[in-house]
Amino acid sequence: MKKIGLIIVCLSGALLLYATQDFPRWGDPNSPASTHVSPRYIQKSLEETDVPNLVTSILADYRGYDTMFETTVIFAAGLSCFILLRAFKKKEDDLYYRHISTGITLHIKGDKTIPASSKEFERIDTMWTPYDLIIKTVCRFLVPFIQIFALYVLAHGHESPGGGFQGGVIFGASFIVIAIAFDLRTALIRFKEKMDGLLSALGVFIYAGLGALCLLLGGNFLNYKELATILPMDPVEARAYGILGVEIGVFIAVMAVMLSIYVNIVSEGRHDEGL
Amino acid sequence: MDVLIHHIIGKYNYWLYTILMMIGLYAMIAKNNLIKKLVGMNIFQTAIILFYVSIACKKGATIPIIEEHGGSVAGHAIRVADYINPLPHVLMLTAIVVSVSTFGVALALAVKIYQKYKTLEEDEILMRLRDK
Amino acid sequence: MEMVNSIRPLLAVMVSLCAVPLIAAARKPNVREMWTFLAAALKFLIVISMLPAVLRGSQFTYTLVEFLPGAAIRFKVDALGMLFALVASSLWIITSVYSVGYMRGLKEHSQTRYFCFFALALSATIGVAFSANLLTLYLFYEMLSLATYPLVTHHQDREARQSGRKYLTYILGTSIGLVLPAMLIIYHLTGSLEFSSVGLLAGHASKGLVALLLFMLLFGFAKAAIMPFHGWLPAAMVAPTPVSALLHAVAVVKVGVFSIVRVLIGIFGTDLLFSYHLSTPILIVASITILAGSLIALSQDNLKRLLAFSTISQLSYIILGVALLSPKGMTGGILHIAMHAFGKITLFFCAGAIFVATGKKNISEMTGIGRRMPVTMAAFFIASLSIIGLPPCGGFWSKWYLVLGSLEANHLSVLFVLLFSSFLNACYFMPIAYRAFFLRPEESMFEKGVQEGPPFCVVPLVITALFSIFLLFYPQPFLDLATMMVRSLGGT
Amino acid sequence: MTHNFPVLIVTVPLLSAFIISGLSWVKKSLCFPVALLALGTSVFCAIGLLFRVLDLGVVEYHMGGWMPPWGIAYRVDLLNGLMLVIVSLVALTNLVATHRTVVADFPEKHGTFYTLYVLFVTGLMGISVTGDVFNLYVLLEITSLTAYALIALGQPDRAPLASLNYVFIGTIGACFYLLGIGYLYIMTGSLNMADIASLLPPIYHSKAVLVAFIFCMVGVCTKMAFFPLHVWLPNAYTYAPDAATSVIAPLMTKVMVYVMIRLVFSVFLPDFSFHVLHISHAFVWLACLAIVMGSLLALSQKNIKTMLTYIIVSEIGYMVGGFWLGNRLGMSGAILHILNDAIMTLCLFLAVGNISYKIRELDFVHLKGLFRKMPITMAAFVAGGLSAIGVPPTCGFFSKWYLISGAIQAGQYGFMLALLFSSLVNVVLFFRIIEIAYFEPMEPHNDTTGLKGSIIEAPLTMLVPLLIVAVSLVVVGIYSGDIVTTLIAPILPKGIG
Repeated sequence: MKKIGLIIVCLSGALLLYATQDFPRWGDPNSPASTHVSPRYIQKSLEETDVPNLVTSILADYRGYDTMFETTVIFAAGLSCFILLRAFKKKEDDLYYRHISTGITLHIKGDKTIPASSKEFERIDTMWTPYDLIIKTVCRFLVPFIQIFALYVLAHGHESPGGGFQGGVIFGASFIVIAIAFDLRTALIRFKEKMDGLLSALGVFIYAGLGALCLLLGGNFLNYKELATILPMDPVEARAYGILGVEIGVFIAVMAVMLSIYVNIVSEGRHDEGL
Repeated sequence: MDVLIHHIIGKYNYWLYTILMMIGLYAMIAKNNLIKKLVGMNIFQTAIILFYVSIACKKGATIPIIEEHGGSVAGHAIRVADYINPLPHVLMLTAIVVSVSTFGVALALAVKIYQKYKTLEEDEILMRLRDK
Repeated sequence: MEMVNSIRPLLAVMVSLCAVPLIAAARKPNVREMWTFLAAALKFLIVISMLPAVLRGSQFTYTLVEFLPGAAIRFKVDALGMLFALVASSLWIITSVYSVGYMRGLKEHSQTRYFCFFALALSATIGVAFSANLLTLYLFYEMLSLATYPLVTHHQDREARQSGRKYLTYILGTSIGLVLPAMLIIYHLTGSLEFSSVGLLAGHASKGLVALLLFMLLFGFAKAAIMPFHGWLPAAMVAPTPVSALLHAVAVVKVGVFSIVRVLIGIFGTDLLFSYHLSTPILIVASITILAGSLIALSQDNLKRLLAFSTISQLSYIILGVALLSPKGMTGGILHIAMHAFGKITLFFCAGAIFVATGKKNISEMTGIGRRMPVTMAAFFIASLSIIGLPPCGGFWSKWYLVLGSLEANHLSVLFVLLFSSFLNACYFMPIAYRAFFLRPEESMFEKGVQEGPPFCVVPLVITALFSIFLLFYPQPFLDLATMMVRSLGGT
Repeated sequence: MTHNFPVLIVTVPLLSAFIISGLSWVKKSLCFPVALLALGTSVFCAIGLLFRVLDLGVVEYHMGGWMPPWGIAYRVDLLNGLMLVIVSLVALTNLVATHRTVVADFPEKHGTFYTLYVLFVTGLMGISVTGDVFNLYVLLEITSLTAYALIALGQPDRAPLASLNYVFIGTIGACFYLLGIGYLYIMTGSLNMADIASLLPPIYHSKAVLVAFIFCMVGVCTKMAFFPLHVWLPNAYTYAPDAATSVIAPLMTKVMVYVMIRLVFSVFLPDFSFHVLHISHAFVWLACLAIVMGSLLALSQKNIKTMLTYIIVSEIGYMVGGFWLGNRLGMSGAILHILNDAIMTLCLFLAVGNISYKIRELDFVHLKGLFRKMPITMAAFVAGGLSAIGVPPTCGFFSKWYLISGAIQAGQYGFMLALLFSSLVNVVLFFRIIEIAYFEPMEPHNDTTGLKGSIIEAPLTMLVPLLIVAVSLVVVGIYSGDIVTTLIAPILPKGIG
């Protein structure tokens, strides 16, 4: 296998390099890629969509249809992880509890539990990690800032690098931070699985729904210009707001899916303990 | 020789990405551990992303965010040469997302396999299957 | 020649096809058989309604779908097709009667399935008879192969499985491996697949290619059981006797031979075969099959296997006749389709009736059976005479024309083959009759007293035997059709 | 409304996928009706679109109102229209036919299953309709990703491993395709198919275009499991759940064949593919190899589903080889075979699905006496088998007819022999199963109580779609002449002889 692999790899590498002979030099401003389609984006985008960040305007408007499916890919990945791993049966292993005031660990065998509402005991993972006040406190402080920053990245996607994907990832990460610093259950109390599932669908639905709304308003699919008929603004501005709308959809979807993938993979689908 | 050096230096981005791609592809084909294969897959995909992003580059141009905002754009035309090509970036945003998603699903599959066989070495799994 | 566009050929094909669901859905055996008879009668009526017009020289055509120019599902009723359809549809009625007697007599299982596929097979047979081009012919040919598979393997035991496997290997293997490519090559060369009276290939192919195609088609239609593709036929004898009768007399082998005749006349054309001297190899192959089949038949003890080898040899008569390329020879060959059918079906009916009544399959066990089943054995004797080609039976006519044809074409070796084979036929049939009737009573293996098979079995075989005799005196419909066909070719 | 058909075909199922996903948390019983409604709408739109294309010629649709090459555009011709009809109809039929299986197999997750199912179909339809090479890549990934998940849900022992294998090879394929279009992008600066096609002719002899072509083709061939890149397919399809196999197997590979045809017709143009490059012979020979090897490998299988997967491998050879014969007959045959093979594979896999729903085991030894137990299912299975063999008047015969005619016209007798060989092997394959199901267990004949082992036929919701598919095998076969003249012949470019 190794030899075959080497041959295949060398062959494809050689082919790829062979073709570069006909390529323009690196960074050549006169290459076809820089002169055929892209100039229009650079010159007209601001005028047509009122968005100075060209990547955002192309992503969400000119090639918004791609991006819709891209979001769908993420959504599909989240669902795939869910359907593959999620096990609704409770784990039948032993449970570990810690007495909060003394720090003594209890190991309970069989299917007995201490109610989750108990103030004296808290459940800990089987792979026991020491209780660390500093990490938890710092995390508590950090999470709001992470989330604010995520919203900023989302909202400022028109003007600077950023947008729904980036913001969504950061926002999702804030929950993952909680899951790591505390434990998975804490994160899941704050962000229920059902809500997660609904939000991920909702996010992509916002995107595609906005496109379909344009369709209903009489334009082509995803033609945000049509939004001007129901919003008090001119068509160019409507495009900018349309882009913002789909970015919000992407944001929600990415955030929810990030968390869903994380939770399902680390807990092997049981949603009780893991990393 | 001169031509070759010229070829390599003038287009070194392609050489770099090709080497990266070969590493990734080799890992995918030849490695025995499933996670290593996955890492190889990621390297492979990253190499392609690098390739695309390098297409976008223009000498002397800046990131594709129009600077003079608010003013009447019609007055002074935006010079194309000032901004790099935004399209490959957009495409690669998609490709990144795709690669992350694939990676996620593949990891989930790896977890499933690990649950079943308690190993991620391909030859061991195949051996166990053959024993059955 | 008058062409009439009529749906009747399609109807003739569809009648039994439509009967299949009715037969399958029928709950009571009597209702089921009523549908069979109804379909058989209707089919026969439709066929015969076209006979007068065909005899007047007109042709019925009907195009179902045209899926490429020159490659349509199209029906055409001409003299040759009419002759075959007449034989098949009339014998279906009789075989149905016989089937009822046989199947009920032996309390066979899955009779509904049996009757369904029987009807399906008949549909395919009529389809072959009426097909206007090679594509349609191929379509129904394959349909027939598949429809007869459950019939051949009716008993569903190990032996049936082996035979079924052999049957399919030979039949489907050759049709897919040889006929299909040959057909496509022909289509590529000529842009058409329609049978014409002058042949399709003339002027389109070199001698080598024509010879190649000829052999692909000659052996490809393995239902004709030309050696070396005859192995399936004796194996298929595991089937219930009515099926064997159907296979031999009505449907399968006749379809094979009919297809070859059609192809020789309609695709290659007599002129082309003549000018390329391609008839000689066909004659050689056919002669070998005739003699070898007869010789093997001599050594058989199982009555049905003997009949099978006899069929193998008799089928090649037909091909031999057509390959003589002389008008008389061709007439004889085509006529033999009908004559052999009536003779052979009687023989099988007799074999089946013996099996139903006594459970015997081997000739050596049949000593003295003539006293026990006089009617059956008398019919057997008459049919044997017909196969050998002696008066007072219809078989005489076809042999007569074949002999005339061989003289006409100056093939004395063929004449020798014909005569020698007739001698051999007599050698394997006459001892049976002798054993049945003329041995002393004390040697008889049976108790005294007449005990025929069930009337459903005996009546049909009497009818077919009488028909064999009748055909000597009144061969007109078949003979007229055969001569018409030959005349339409223009003659060489 | 009618001018929005191209986009509705894709977006209606897409939107409903999200609704189904939401419903799976709220009210599970509504998931199936919504999926049914969505795919039904798709079928309606697809048929409407096909008629529209027949009336008006090529239909264009610009996403977001942006003109190509700046925006993403759909350019629907008859080939797209045909593919859309095939995909949507097969998906809808299978959805109905496998409903019971799905609910039985995934009691808690069938909502999610349907979401993935609908997304998978959305992806396929998107691929079939798009006119943008990068959009095609994204949709390809949606399709693959959902297919990975659907396949991995099967037999718990083997399916995840098979699926992971598919992930690796599929990703390599998709990445190769991505590299190929990257090279095209460097040379032309465009991603729109029609635009690339108009820019390519002056640079036909460039090495980069050649390599782009090679990489696109290798990528697509990997995804369609063209021999010797088929290694992922048999395991993946065998161990997948029945409800998933019977939609993935008929559609996935066929849509990839379509992509190959589309790339040659609309991106690289036939002129380049057949005249500038001299690789059509190589493709045909590879296809012969694929057919022969697929058939031989199928012979050595003991599981009915695995056997069918190898038959798919050889059928891929039919289509690829037929297409690269480079004449009208061969290409018509290849495109017709996309349709026929989709129906045929659907029929076979639905029948197998019914069998496994009742019998649970699919090894040959477990099929004994099946004609008695499940007569209707087996009848449909036989019909599918006959079509695979190529017995008239089933549709398999007619595509074989075109393919062999094309081979004769092109003088590629090797391909003709490979096709005949595969037909003969299929005879053996199917009649082997029929023999087991028909003859065994051996019973003494003359057994009047022949109804031993009462009938345990699958429920009606599974049988009726199966029967419809089986009947359509014959109907499509009979009308294949009309299909070729009205739908397929106009697709083929003028220059093809």
